[in-house]
Amino acid sequence: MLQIADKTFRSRLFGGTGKFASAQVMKAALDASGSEMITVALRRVDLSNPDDDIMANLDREKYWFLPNTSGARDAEEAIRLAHLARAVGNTNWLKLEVTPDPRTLLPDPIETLKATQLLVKDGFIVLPYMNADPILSLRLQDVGAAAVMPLGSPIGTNQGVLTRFQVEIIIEQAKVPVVVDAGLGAPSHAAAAMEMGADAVLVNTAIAVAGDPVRMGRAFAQAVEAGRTAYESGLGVQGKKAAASSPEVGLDFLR
Amino acid sequence: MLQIADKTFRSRLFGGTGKFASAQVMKAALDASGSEMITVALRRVDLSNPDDDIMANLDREKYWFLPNTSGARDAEEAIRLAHLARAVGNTNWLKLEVTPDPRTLLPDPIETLKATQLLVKDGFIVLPYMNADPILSLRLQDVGAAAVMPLGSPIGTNQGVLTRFQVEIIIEQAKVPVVVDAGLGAPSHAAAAMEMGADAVLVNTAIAVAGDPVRMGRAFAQAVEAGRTAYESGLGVQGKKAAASSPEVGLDFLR
Amino acid sequence: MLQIADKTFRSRLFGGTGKFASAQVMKAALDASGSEMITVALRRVDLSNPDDDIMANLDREKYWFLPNTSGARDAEEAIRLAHLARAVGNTNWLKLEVTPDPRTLLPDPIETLKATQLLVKDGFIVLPYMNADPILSLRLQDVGAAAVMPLGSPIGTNQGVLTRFQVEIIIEQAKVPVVVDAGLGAPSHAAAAMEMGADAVLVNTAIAVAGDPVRMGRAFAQAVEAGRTAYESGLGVQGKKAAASSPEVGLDFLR
Amino acid sequence: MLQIADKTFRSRLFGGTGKFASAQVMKAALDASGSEMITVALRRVDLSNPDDDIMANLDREKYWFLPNTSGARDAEEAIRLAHLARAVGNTNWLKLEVTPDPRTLLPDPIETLKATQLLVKDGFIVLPYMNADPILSLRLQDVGAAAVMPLGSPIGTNQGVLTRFQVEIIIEQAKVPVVVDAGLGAPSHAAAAMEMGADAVLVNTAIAVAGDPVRMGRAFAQAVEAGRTAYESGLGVQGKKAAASSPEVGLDFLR
Amino acid sequence: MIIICNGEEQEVAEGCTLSQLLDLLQLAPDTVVVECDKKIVNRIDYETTVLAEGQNLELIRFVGGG
Amino acid sequence: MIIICNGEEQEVAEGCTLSQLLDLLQLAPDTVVVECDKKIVNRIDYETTVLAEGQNLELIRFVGGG
Amino acid sequence: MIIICNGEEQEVAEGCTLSQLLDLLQLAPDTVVVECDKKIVNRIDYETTVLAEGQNLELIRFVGGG
Amino acid sequence: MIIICNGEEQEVAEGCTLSQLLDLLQLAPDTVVVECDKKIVNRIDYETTVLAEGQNLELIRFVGGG
Repeated sequence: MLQIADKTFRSRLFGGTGKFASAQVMKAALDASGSEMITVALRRVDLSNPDDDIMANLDREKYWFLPNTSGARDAEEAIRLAHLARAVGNTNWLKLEVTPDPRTLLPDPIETLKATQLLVKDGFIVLPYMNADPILSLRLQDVGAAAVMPLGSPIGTNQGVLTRFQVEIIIEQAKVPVVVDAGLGAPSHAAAAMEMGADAVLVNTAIAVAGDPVRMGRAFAQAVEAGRTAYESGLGVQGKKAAASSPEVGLDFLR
Repeated sequence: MLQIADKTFRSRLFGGTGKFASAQVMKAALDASGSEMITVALRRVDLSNPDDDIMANLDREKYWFLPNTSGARDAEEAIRLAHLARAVGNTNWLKLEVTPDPRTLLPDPIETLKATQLLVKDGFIVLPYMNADPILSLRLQDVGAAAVMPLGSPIGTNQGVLTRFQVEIIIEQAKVPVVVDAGLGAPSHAAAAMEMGADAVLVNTAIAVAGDPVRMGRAFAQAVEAGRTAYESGLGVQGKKAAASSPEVGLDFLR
Repeated sequence: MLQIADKTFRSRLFGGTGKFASAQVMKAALDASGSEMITVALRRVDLSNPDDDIMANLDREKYWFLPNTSGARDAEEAIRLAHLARAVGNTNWLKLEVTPDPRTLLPDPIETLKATQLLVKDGFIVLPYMNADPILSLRLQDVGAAAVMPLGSPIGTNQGVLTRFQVEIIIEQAKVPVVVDAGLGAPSHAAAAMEMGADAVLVNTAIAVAGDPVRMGRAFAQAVEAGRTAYESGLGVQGKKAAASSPEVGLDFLR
Repeated sequence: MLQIADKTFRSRLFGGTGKFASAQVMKAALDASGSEMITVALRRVDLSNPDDDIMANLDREKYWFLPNTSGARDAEEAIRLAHLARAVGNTNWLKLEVTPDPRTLLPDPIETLKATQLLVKDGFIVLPYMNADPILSLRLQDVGAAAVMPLGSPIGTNQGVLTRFQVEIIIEQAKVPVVVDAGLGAPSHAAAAMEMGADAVLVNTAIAVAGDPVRMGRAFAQAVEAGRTAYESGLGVQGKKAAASSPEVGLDFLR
Repeated sequence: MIIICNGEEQEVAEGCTLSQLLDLLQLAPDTVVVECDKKIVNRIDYETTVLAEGQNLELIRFVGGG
Repeated sequence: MIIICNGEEQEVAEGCTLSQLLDLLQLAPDTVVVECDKKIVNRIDYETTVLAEGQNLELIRFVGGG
Repeated sequence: MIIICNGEEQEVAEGCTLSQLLDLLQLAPDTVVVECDKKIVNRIDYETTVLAEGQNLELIRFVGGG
Repeated sequence: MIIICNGEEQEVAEGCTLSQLLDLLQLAPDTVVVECDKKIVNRIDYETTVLAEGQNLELIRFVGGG
């Protein structure tokens, strides 16, 4: 079982709630994915559409909410969003996102560390979204991050784990859970991250924009389990030299 | 459901029976893998050990046997093994392997096409193991191969699908099922092959030599299902440009 | 120096003559590339444009012509083109191309081996274009191919050496020169092929369609020399563990 | 010509001076590499070997010295080394390295930014070695870095540019020169970095530990020129679909 | 009187409380958080918080995000 | 008399049949195939196939393979 | 009379030789190869090869290719 | 008297200057930098810098590095 802070999770697949065609599709896809922790964002209420409320659609007994600070461009904006999240959601859990550049949506290492430090002091359970930077990962865990969330590739690109060597180092050195986030575009990408030893993965776009989000949610669930099981079961080593899978003896009669 | 020749299979994972530590482990791992079709090789009986008989360990009602011609170095040797397989196994199904070079165990395109042609005429259901050669694949299907089995990487290397671009073309052009064989070393490799549109994969070494072959068999089963489901559900396109998963509106209050 | 059949070449970059914007650009680019061997194709004379003659533009003292059989879909068509090439060019050198499928322009292993065998018997110096198939490579050299030309990726795609593991095996086993052909889209691709131990590379599209074909020709020339020199000079091994390039001693004063 | 701060360089290959078997080999290899800027480290004088002095071996008219702060684990240690470098070398140029973890020798984003800011204020020309972090790159240029030096892969691993997508973004956004540093193990790696649009590369281990460092130095020089020329000449686009390099017309007679 | 609600002018009655505003806007109090002139208002104070001319309110809630 | 069985000499009685040999070797007939001087013997003929001096038998069966 | 030249009809005079045809078409003999009814004609025979009604000629040369 | 030089004890004469020490150690002044008790000494002051009992000197120079 995965443990983050004082909570344990059976599922190692965290779900995002953005980009779904409808609340119905979102609910069914999250259900199929088996996710127990899901991210949500904070935005102004649409006053012309007061009933558009995600909390009305999701059972908080079933899903542990992980509010994110998406949209924050520096530590100050992120901290403001953190307090709003705590007030509306009655939760001190937070996926910290500080992305100053809307072109790349890549995280700012300096502001992310600064905000993590302050929010941890303020009692938040902070899971920072970060570039796949092994040294930054050590520093974030030193200031009290409950987990680290290195990116596989830029948000929404579906390119998979392009940061393989860095993520391998992060996992090897981590004392807190490592959750690979962003860019996982196919179940094989999620399985590969888990085989590397990641503790969990977060997937949103790849499920939400799939032709059939519900079946894709299920596919990711299976792939994450497969990857984790493989990691625990001990994968064979890769080599360059061929090695027969059938016996090499008992063939004399052929020659 | 996967159909090859006149048979249908629920599972798209074919299992190999080589390299297992014991018959007990093999049985449990194949069971966990959910495989319905399994490969076997032909060798001289070990007269000092007459009870060492794989058929005694495997229920042929449960597993469809696919004898291979491993060890054959040319068409003639392969055809001789094919007839022995038919006699001992009462089956006309055959995984055709013609590998002249024991250093690489790579298949011979010329002898493989020749043997396929002759064996099909002789009433065999032939599934040839082949290099990932799209033109050869077209020719094999033209002479009546029931499926084609392009390699991902050399046998036993666990390197995954190094032949991606060729396999993609083979799948796009194939009129018979495409079974990716050889080199699949992790569930993520199998899932990736299925996401590309492969009809099935064959895995032996990666399961047999795993730390825990039984759990690894289960992991591959899940990964193959995940990859197939993802293929059928429509994967999102890969891009280089980041795209937010949280809404871009409703943030004015932050600035 | 590179030797093929009875000829030696200083340059290990072979040039193609297709797709250039003009004869002038072609001449200047080939000149900049330092190529000593160049490929040409055979086509009907354009009767409305009788002066459009590549041989008028290229000094055959300077460039060794390697006529190709592009367009041939089987051995018979290739052999017909071979005889036409010999008659028009007074040369028995031939780049054998047999590509039955215009969608992929990938070579046919069966027809390529057949045509090589017949043309070698007929006195041709045959350099067959082939899929990166190590076993086929052994068979082609056995029937007398003067060199083998495995593809890096499909013609004109500029994707580089996607067939790395196969080409590495081909080079390791080859008794004749290995010329990596097709798909080399950048100087770094050509350098990588040479670093693997290829004896030469053939480049056409990447130079002909470059923004500045003349400078690109020069760039490929340098990259091929760089890659060859690196191969001969002994590249350092790749590792995963970091190793300092500055001394680890003499720092006590810092701590 | 490459310009950094107020200096221009003809060569876009920067050389390292560590790990060479002898001063003679180093001199000859640097000479062959055509490097105009070379890195040096700072260490205690070996009192038992007072004549062991790199400055006696290198002509400072010919080579622009770029002292590094290798060994520094935080900003404070780096700044101390910077002042020692300025005093001994009469130069305010500095390759800033802050690597707290000797296991990975990866740079610390926080301390690197802090030290850059302070050293720039203090009149240094700072070229920081950094993880391939696009946001950090923007911040370093904002505080006055004269260039940024993102890593391709960990120091001394010869793995090439594993950080491709990040380096592409860094180059696209940079207002100062981008010098790809660390992990470039072969000329093809250096050429690839230059083709991406890097302004220069720094190579040490791959040349110093080569079988023949002098020829390898020359090979890197050619590869860097090739890559830069290709970048300036406009590389063809990569595609998946094959495109013939020989004409598709004029073949009717064959069919 | 006029207040600013999520960036737009909103007409409310004199003495209108925050909870009355939420009723007016048909918003369930426990699904939103309210910032009044940049300060978060505790839910328990909605009843007793009387709005004043020109106050700047932000009504924020959870939406789908990754 | 002596026959060659999987490459090794095997002593068998005069008039020994193939099925008797399989009994002797403790091999279940339906798990092996027998090549006699390179020709496959049908199972139904095991009873009636009498072995002769110097014959070359190959007894083949399925083993684990990939 | 009419011959077929690279797939198109070509009017030539009775008794026209291959070298005369090449002159007519402004083609340097040493830059082309000629197939006459699928058989390659040697250059030395161009002078003496007299064309006949309905013959099928292919004139082939080198062009740019990869 | 005894000073500490790059971490090791060094016997020098009373009144010994920094430039005399460098001579003693056979070090060309312009190839090293000297830290005396953590403060960098300017080259122009080498002549006039008289060493004192127990001072901690660091003599640093450039070495090969990447």
